Amino acid sequence: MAPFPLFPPEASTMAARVDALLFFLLGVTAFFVALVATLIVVFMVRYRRRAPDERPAAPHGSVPLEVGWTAVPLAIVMVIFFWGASIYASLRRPPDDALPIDVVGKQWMWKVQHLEGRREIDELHVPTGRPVKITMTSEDVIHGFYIPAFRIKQDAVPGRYTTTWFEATRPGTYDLFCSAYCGTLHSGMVGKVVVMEPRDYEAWLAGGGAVSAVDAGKALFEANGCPSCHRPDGTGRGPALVGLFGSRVALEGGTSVVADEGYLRESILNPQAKIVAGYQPVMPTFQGLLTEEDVMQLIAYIKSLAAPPAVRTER
Amino acid sequence: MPAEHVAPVRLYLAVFACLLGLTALTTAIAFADLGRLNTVIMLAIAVTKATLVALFFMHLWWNERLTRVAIGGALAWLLLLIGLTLADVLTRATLG
Amino acid sequence: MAELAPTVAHHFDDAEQQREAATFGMWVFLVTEVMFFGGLFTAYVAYRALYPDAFGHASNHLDVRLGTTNTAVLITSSLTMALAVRAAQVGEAPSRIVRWLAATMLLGATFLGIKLFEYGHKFHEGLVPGPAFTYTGPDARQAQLFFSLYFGMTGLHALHMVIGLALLGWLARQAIRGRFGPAFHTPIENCGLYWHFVDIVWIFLFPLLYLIGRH
Amino acid sequence: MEARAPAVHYLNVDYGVRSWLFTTDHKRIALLYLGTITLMFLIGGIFAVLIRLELLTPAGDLVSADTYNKLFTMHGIVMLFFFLIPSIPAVLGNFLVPMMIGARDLAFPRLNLLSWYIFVLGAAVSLWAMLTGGVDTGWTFYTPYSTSASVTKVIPTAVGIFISGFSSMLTGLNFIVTIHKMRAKGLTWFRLPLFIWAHYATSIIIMLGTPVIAITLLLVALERGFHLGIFDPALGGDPLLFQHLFWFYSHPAVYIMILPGMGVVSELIACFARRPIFGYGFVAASSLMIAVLGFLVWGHHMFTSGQSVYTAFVFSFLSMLVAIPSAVKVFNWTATLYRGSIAWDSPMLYALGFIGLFTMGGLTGLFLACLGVDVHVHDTYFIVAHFHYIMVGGTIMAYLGGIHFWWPKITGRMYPEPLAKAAGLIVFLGFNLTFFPQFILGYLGMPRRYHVYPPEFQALNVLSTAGASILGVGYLLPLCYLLWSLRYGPIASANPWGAAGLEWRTTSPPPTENFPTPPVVVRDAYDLDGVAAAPGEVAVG
Ligand code: HEA
Ligand code: HEA
Ligand code: HEC
Ligand code: CUA
Ligand SMILES: [Cu+2]
Repeated sequence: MAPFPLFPPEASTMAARVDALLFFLLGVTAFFVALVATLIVVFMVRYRRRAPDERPAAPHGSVPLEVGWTAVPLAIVMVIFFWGASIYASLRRPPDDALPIDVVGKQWMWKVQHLEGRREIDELHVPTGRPVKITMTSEDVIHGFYIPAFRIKQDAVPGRYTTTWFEATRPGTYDLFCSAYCGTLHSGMVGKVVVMEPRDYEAWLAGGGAVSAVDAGKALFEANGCPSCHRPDGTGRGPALVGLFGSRVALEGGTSVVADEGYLRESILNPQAKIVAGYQPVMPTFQGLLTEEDVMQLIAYIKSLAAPPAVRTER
Repeated sequence: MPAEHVAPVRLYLAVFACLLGLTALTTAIAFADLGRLNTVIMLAIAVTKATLVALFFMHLWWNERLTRVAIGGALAWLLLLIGLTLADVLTRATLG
Repeated sequence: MAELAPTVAHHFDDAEQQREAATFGMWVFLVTEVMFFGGLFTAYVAYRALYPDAFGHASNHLDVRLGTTNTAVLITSSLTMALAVRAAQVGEAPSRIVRWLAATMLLGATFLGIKLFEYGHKFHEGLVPGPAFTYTGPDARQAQLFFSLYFGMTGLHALHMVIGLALLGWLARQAIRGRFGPAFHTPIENCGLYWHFVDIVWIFLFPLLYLIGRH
Repeated sequence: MEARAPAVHYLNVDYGVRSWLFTTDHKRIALLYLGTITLMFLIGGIFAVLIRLELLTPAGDLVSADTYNKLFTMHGIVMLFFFLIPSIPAVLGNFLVPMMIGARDLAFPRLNLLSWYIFVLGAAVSLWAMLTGGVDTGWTFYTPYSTSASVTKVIPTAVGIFISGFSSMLTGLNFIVTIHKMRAKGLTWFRLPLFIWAHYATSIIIMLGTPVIAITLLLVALERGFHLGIFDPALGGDPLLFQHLFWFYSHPAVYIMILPGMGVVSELIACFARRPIFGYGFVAASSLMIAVLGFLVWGHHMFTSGQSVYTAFVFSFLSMLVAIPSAVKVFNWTATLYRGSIAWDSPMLYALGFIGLFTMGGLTGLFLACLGVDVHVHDTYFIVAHFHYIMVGGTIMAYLGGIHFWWPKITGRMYPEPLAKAAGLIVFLGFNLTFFPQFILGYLGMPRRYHVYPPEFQALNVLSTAGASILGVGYLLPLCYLLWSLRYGPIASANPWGAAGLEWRTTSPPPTENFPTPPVVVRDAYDLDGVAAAPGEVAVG
């Protein structure tokens, strides 16, 4: 039989935080279980029935006691809530400088696209000491992107992007699981996360020789005729996409929206949903013409179209 | 519960007239462009109509309080379901 | 949902308790009905909030005249239903009770007839979700969501109407036999509550599906 | 003194299959339910045994992946919808609610019978679907898997559950109306036994929640069968909307499963400690609090699903609050023992086992309600351990305790006490051995619904399977000796435990009308005045 661990490795900055909270919760649990169990056993023995016609006095109840054992658990759960919420808040807010990696889940494999070009299946290579932001979606049903050693998990939902992030701390190889039930080979939708020293990671990245996501996106951009409308100088029928990412876009109808990955995805697959102010709803949908991976590469390309600050403020 | 109430026919007719009037009104308003107000007014009219039916045709007005509590509870729960679901749907975009 | 029993059943103390139990029971049943439709209303509100334009466009494909007519028909049927209950309460002749019930049924059937006509129309226009959906507006996909909800909500409502009609038919039979009078009319009262409830559902469906987002 | 059975009681007023199939007597209907759900438990148990056997080794060597997926789905569906939800309410509740409030029957006896038929129909449809192909969506039916990817019998299974939902609504409706309208003279709300309070709260949840799961499953069936695209992401539909609707029912449903058990435990503790429950009013109110708060926390099943961060905070916060009324109950039960006169009869041992295991299960629920930790343990064996602790360690313990406690009332026979104690002990030990290792597995990261798993998880899985076999023996034991007692058990007296409830103030088994004369209540619940000092006789007064 294989060696059997009782505790998972801690391999991300988040792991230690989650584990600290776990130990607090274990302490609370142990305390109350022990308290209740001890009291029950002691009372059972101490007050066991000695004569068949024994008649103990009826309890009178006690409001202070009731208030007490409402207030103490209340205080404890508030600690638990805020502690847990603070971890969750960090988990859901990736650092700005995080290394972006795209992941597409599909029955039953994980497809990974590194910005610089390497693609892998059921493997994920990441460097230590650098936050990594995973943007994910699914081509079919819901999958769950789960790395126990990092204590992170996020469902990949068809039709939209979800994100998670981590910063690996220890080189090694860790499990990658699909946690959300997705059909026959759900339990086979597993992979490995290989955490490397930054140097090794750079070397690994360079080793693939594939085109980068940005270049692939640029090729798709041209192949699908986008430039016929989206010219860099904004003279086409569609708006210029330079500097779009991260800026605030004014929409038809007076509202506005921040151009994040989700907005870009929607603009390509469902262009009529949000119309940029001052433009006609003439852009055709590319739903069905592009795969989820294509869309992710297009977005990588659009994101790379950084603009001089002047253009940005103009938007 | 107090003895069962028999409502006068005139009351029923009045309620009926109100309901028809409100129906006409709401349809008319649909064709005027009042922006967001359109939806608000139409929902307000629907709520009014439903209340009229419930109070008079369904005798809620004369019923014991328990029935009002029951149906009020159901409406509160429905709003809860819609409200919390909508809270998620509407604030999801600002993730991150 | 009432137990039909002209005399006091063995487990009740008196007729008063029996009647109270039946009426309260009916209202509790309506609570479940509210939540039952509630699931659909939640879906509707969520999608309307997500895709206001698509839903607005799609709703323009519904016929307001037919919708308004149907609303009026249903409201009138509620009136006749209320009068049927009243007739039983005050002890009018069975024939008069039956007359109001028959009027209610006729109006209910008219509603369903109009609805069926509308459905047929949608079918020809290719607005039925699924492979036959041929809508080609700017947001055809979300429009399909709208029509899914349209058919889901009105279909479920129509199903309730059909059940209501069956109940009314049964009531009419009982009424002819002179079963209802001032002393006992719980079934007619409870079916009335059901009928009015179905009317109320429509009162909401009408603006939500036909009106909002028009012009 | 030798107890004598009454000459005529509800079991022998009438004979023959028809007298059972057309009965409107709530007590007989309770027994119809008892038979049906016991069968369901055995079926669900067989699925569990197969699951545990498959997981004995890391490789998928016993059954294929598809079969495994069907096994845990059908295990979950059968155990929840066809066993645990009806278990205490439809059996003990049906039998006891009218008796405890001094009524002759439930308000709508024919609807009550109808509810059983509907239940049987729903179960039959679902079982038929399972036998002719099975279903593999998980008991949660998540879309889009259930609507588009699965190739199994999703529609008939969902329809079966849809149908059985009406059965639980009819039961809930009956309870609510009966408790409101049919209490004996003098039985005010604050004299009601806590069992009644618990069932009242449960019924409220049933009435408000069950319709939503009904419509949700209907929509799944329509989307699958008729392309009505409500949740379809390809149309811009939102898979999370399904999850909202599903959990709006299914989280409150867990309280449908636990509240009646808490009601049973309150009765057992009051009887075997011989004193009213400490803080009666608080325990009663906490049931209602659970019913209300329980509806506000459903999103805690969706912390990693991509729901809005803000609603996640809200749901987590409210989930913390819902733990408080449960804590209040546990502390009040414990305080009741203090200075009581505690008899170590088997029902009491089950009740005390309930408190311990429920505390454990409930506190691990806090791990899950806690956002930071749930992200890691969501969809792992930690969840599996949490809910088995509450549902198997909690509710089933309470259910067994209740069955033992009221067995003499239901059947007029006593069961063999030493065997009952042994069974309780075996269940307790087997249970912990089965499910405790799963907490560790979960934190290690073993995902649930896994047919094969990495070899380093094997040791703990072997422990779990070993425990399950002990547990199985523990469950089969009562089945045997309770059946045995029907014929050979000693005749039970009217009030063998010296309990205070109204149900003990009539013969065992009771007559069809429950009481020879309508009882009039003059005392609070659990007040033993007027109950014969030594157990055995019908009390006067
Ligand atoms: C009867 C069933 C039952 C009950 C009663 C509960 C009760 C609780 N459950 Fe559980 N739960 C399930 C059945 C149940 N659960 C099931 C079936 C699932 C999985 C569904 C699936 O995905 O398949 C689940 C999943 C589940 C999740 C989702 C996890 C995930 O998927 O990621 C969460 C998250 O918050 C949760 C929380 C809770 C909480 C906070 C309680 C609370 O009500 C518990 C309250 C009790 C106590 C707290 C113990 C008593 C207290 C004391 C002795 C005093 C000390 C107290 C304090 C310090 C507060 N449960
Ligand atoms: C009331 C609810 C209930 C009950 C009682 C149980 C009881 C048991 N459960 Fe269950 N379980 C669930 C509800 C329940 N479960 C749910 C909701 C799920 C989630 C499903 C999902 O993911 O969708 C689940 C999932 C689940 C899993 C996870 C599967 C997975 O995720 O891959 C496991 C694994 O160990 C498990 C084990 C057990 C065991 C060992 C028992 C034991 O307690 C069973 C003991 C009983 C017996 C052993 C029966 C005795 C009978 C016999 C031995 C048969 C003899 C036959 C004849 C005489 C005819 N259950
Ligand atoms: C027929 C012309 C046309 C083509 C071809 C076209 N677009 Fe567009 N696009 C538009 C117009 C017009 C708009 C502005 C109106 C709107 O929001 O729909 C737009 C808007 C956008 C936006 C949102 C811009 C903003 O400022 O918010 C993005 C992103 C985008 N398009 C990407 C693409 C991509 C990628 C392709 C190719 C795969 C493409 N478009 C092809 C016309 C076009
Ligand atoms: Cu993919 Cu599970
Ligand atoms: Cu829950």
